[in-house]
Amino acid sequence: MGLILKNGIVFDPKNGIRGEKMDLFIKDGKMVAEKDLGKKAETIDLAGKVVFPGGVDIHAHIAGSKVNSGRLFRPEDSRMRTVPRTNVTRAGSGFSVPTTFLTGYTYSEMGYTTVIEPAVPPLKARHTHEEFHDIPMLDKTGLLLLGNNHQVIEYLKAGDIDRCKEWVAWMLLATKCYGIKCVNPGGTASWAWGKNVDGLDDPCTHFEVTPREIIRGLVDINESLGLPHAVHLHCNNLGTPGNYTTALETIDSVKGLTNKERSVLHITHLQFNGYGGDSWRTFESRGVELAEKIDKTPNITVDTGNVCFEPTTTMTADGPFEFHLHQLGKQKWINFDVELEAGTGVVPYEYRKDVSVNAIQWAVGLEMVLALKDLAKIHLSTDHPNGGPFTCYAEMIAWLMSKKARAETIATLHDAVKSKAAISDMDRELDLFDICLITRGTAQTLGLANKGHLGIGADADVAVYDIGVEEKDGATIERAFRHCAYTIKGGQLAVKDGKVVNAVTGRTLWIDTKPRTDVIEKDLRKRFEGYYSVSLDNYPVQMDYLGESEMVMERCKK
Amino acid sequence: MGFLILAPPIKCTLVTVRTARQGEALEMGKLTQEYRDECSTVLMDEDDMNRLRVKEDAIVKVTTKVGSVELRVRPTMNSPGVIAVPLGPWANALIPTDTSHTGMPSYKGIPAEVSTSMGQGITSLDKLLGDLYGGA
Amino acid sequence: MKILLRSKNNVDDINVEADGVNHQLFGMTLAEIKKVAVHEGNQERTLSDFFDVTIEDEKGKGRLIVLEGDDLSKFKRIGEALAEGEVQVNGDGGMYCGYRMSGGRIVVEGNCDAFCGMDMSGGELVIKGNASDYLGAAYRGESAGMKGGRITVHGNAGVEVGSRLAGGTIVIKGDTDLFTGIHMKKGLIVIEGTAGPRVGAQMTGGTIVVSKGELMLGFKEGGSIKDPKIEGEGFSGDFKTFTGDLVENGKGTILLMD
Amino acid sequence: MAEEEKLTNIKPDLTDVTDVTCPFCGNLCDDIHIKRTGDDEAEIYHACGVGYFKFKKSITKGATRKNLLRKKSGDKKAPDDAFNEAKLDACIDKAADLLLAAKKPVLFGWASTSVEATREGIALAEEIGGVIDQTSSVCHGPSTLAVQDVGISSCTLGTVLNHADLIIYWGCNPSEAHMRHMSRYTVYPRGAFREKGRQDREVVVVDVRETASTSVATQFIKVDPNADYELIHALRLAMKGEELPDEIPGTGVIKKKVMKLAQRLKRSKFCAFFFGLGLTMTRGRHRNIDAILSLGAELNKDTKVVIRPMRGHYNVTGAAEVFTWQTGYPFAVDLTRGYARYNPGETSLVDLLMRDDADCLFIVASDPVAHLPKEAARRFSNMPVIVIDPHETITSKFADVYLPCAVTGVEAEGTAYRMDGVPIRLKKVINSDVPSDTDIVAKILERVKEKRGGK
Repeated sequence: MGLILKNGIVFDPKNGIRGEKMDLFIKDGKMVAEKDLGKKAETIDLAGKVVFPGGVDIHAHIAGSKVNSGRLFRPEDSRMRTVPRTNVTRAGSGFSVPTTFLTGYTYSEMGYTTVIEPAVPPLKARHTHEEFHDIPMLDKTGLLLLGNNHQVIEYLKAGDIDRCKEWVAWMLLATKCYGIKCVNPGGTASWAWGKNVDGLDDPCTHFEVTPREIIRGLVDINESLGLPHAVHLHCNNLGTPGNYTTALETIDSVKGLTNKERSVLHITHLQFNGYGGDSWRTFESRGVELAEKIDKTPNITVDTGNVCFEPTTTMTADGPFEFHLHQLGKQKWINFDVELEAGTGVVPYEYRKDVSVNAIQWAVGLEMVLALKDLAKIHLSTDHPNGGPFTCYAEMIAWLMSKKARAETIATLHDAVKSKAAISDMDRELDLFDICLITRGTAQTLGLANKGHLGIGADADVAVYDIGVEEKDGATIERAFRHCAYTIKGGQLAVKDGKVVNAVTGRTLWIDTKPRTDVIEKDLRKRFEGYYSVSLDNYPVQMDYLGESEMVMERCKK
Repeated sequence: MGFLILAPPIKCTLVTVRTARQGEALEMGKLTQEYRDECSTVLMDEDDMNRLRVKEDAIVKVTTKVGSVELRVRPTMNSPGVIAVPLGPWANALIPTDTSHTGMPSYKGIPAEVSTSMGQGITSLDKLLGDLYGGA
Repeated sequence: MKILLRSKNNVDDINVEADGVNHQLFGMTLAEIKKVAVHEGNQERTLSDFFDVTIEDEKGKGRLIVLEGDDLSKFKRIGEALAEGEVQVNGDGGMYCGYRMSGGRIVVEGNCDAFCGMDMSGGELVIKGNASDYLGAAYRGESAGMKGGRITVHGNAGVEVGSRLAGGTIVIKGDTDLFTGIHMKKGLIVIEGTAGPRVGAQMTGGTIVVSKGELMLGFKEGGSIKDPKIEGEGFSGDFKTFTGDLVENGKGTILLMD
Repeated sequence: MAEEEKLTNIKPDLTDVTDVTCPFCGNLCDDIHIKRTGDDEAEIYHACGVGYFKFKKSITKGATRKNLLRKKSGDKKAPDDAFNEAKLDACIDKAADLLLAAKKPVLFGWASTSVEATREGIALAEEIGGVIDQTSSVCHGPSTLAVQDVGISSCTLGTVLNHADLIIYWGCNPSEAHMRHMSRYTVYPRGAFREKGRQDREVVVVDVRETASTSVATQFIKVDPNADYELIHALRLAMKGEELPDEIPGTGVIKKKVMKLAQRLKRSKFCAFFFGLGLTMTRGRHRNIDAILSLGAELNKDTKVVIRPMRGHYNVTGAAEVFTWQTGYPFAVDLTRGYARYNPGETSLVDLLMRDDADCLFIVASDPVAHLPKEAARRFSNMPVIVIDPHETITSKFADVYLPCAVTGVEAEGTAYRMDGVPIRLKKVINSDVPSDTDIVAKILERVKEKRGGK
């Protein structure tokens, strides 16, 4: 049966629609033209309500071994939020690291329909897929940690881009992941010896390859394989005073590399690399400088990694960073090195309004957006749960849309935010089109052609918010974006009045990279027979694990 | 044969353990003779055995505050004061249930006493299971 | 107002969770109190399924809930989140008595089961008999446990009394078991009997006053002190001062009676 | 077939299967080769003794496995002649009835079956409002409590293989409990940065007695029972440069030995600790683990140190993982009120039994009556018991309903997580005449839902 969404005020940046009252038609999970609707159709009247494409989150840690470690070692976080089962939904718990079911339900309640898990350690990809299986309501896929992969680094050191390319293709297919993730390139590899790198030209331990060489090499490979998404990079020196220079250098490091469709480098949670000063005492915001740099540089996109003032759980594949954080705050710490591939850390953290550094971090993330001219280049994230749980997006949107809401918050923050950040003087207020762009434009950056818009042929993922077009009241904005009037996922009504009414299944997205296995067979055998603790036969994730899936891209061999 | 001279009981600490043979027997089946044989064994320091005046394969009585069973003794080296019983129904009869509210009973480090047996033979599995019927 | 809950002594084995028995009852009518939900495993029941409920002195200023019966230890979570008024348990208290309480007073005439006074932030919990394990302790994984209030036990207490204590006072008139005050950060624990082994292990702050007991390595002996006063409480006698636990670079204090 | 799978050896016919994962211990060795030589014969290569027997027993089909129903439900006075053979459907029906009648059923086991089975188990527990616990609560549960308190610095076993120059086994005996641990992952293999294998590594064993594992050690420290906490505490002090007495009180260990170990730790470039039930089951329980994890964390300031519990049952780690991503907690999860709660000591099997705070037991892939303290095991006579296991067990003698199932990893596929959290596919190497436990639990869940009529 078809579905007619009538009289809504539609925003669809990709198709240039800026708040027009129009009707939308859905059939068999797709947006269709009215004439293709068929005879039977149900109508929902959306008069006075705002219609967005389903939200696409480009960077949220929602599944896999690192996320589950966060859940496992934080029973106190699970205790903070418990949701009983209902006739349609499973029970859930967790404030900053919710259980799989609750993750799906909560995102859906906020109008999100696609989420990218941005850090899959290859050896544990099967785990990520097992959790995907248990996340309802969402389409999802993973980005594969490759920036510290020993074989990749060795190939790059030898300048063997051809083999490296096939290795990357093989890894992506074996793990059924979607793109290349690179976390603190060289740094996490050094962490296997308890060390780190301190900048783009600091060679990593043992291999003596620089972060710059790794980034450049992976971008080359990404382009040559024609992958849908850019290289997704977590910069070096994350979370340290003065690190905005690393971000600027990193942006420059891919000069000359271009792609017509999308960026070649996506820098994630840039807020965490937006700091000036040379110590925690002199710590200050460089959000505005970063925004200017992004506006000037073609083929770069970023997501924000905003922070909000909630108790949360930090987790990254940046092993040395998490150790550093543990040393600073003496909170409990999980570290996990994955053989030949990656390393991760998890530490609980609470951003506090009365702590100067935290207040400035809050400003950095918002300034980056407010100072940026071309909002197609920036996407909203909290690097869930690092800057705060994804449930804070609604609050972020309120801050971006309302100067008054910002001023009210600033009044409760440590005074440093006034002198060490520009936010207090920023007047810009984003409108709904802008919000739609920074939360749905992600699909463009990800190369997801059927997502993030409502044109004919798009996936029928739709979010309906109960909000006035001119709304400026922070609390009202927050309430509207936290609890959707309706969410439609794959053409099915999933959420009504902010509550899940139908626990629909989501799909796992993957790409067929068609690796030329013959080129790397010798190296595969050497790695697996010598240094991996599992056999080559047992490494690839079988298609069985994907459940409902969709192949988004097939590699064209030239 | 002379008179049986009973040595005084030996105070020691009981640990339950996994042994390779018990693992193998477990996979063969808990109702097999191999499993019964392996799990009804106590490993005891050789010097302690000498003090108790028992030789390998003798039957000894092991007692803790919750019960006692008769087991076949086998010697181990250099573990004075520590006896080991493979995990299984015999060990269970010696383990207290207190968990100090952690979920975990003390399967290791239990004060115990080993004495010579008056010849009733190894406690049978049927007897041990029989004790469990009828509930608590 | 005095609310009398007389147990019907009809709890079979499954423990009953009575987390609704706290100050909220004072704002209710008799009929409402009777209907307060309690849980017997997966079955939702009402307070009146297990108690005869009566209200005495309805107009009186006092705010008191009295529980009577032989099987009170089968009722978990009595006085959970209590903020004001008094709860009197005329018998043994079940698990989590006074869990997360922030004010008011709970008196247990008999012994108490585990996890009593866990994550408490204010008020007073008095146990006239023995307390079990995890008295005034932190919930699993929580970095800070009890933050305020006072617990007094007339008898002995079990393991992990005041783990991760972050404020408030716990007084044990008898002995304690293993790990009293483990990981404690602030506040005061007083053991008038013998402290169990590993007292103060991994503590980083706060004070433990011990009459008898052996300290672990990791506590550096300082000077002696006579009739010390800590957190407003006075103690008479000569005490040796120890600082630790050095394994955590701790700055906690143990006062051991000479 | 996807390109990457061409390199692998998947053969649909089950006569010669390589890279089989062994479903016995937390090592989850995935290099077993099974070559069928007859209907119920096979050659089994690479497996340890226990693994060998596990495969051999499953391949050598014994008597037909039968579904059993107790003749007189509730009558558990005697072990013999108490059962009737029954149809699968009748057993499923009875199991559903018993679960529905219970106020606080406990679903226990899960460590020796697949994640897929456990997934169904959690859904069932949620549906009926029960407690779900796994063998971890009487195994490495204390390790989990300690991780929740102070965290853990850890890694996959391959990282140890490639990097470690110092291996410390504390309170465990891998030679008898995890037989290929040393040869596959830690002591003996050559690694990417340990090219000389054994010669590039030193081994320290700490235990209360000499075992088969202590003979491998470069240094063996014998500690008195129940004194591990004091010993680790002293080692932490030594690492901080604090003065120790000549003998560490209560441990039976002299200062010299502690200082020697401290020196070794300082010298090491990559040290891997492995600890076993010798720490979790003795006095202090999770606090022994707390101490060793705290030691490990702080050593990372100077060198690289990782720690791993030696998890026993082959998928005890996987059970914890799926428990955690579905409920937020790794074991001992109380779902009686429709949402998850967790507090081992209250919501764990032994405590529930000893408080008589349970009224039905649903046991999958575990034999608690054979492994619980006697007084706890006696409670199995007090209430209805449902057992799902490949073979009759000591616990099934106390069952009201017994349902045989396929041996996961031999007769049925599934997923298991190695002790270091690496998920590995369990293969099927022979066909089974009975359904998998995953299917049986799913059927019971379905029946329960039918009977409740969507209530």
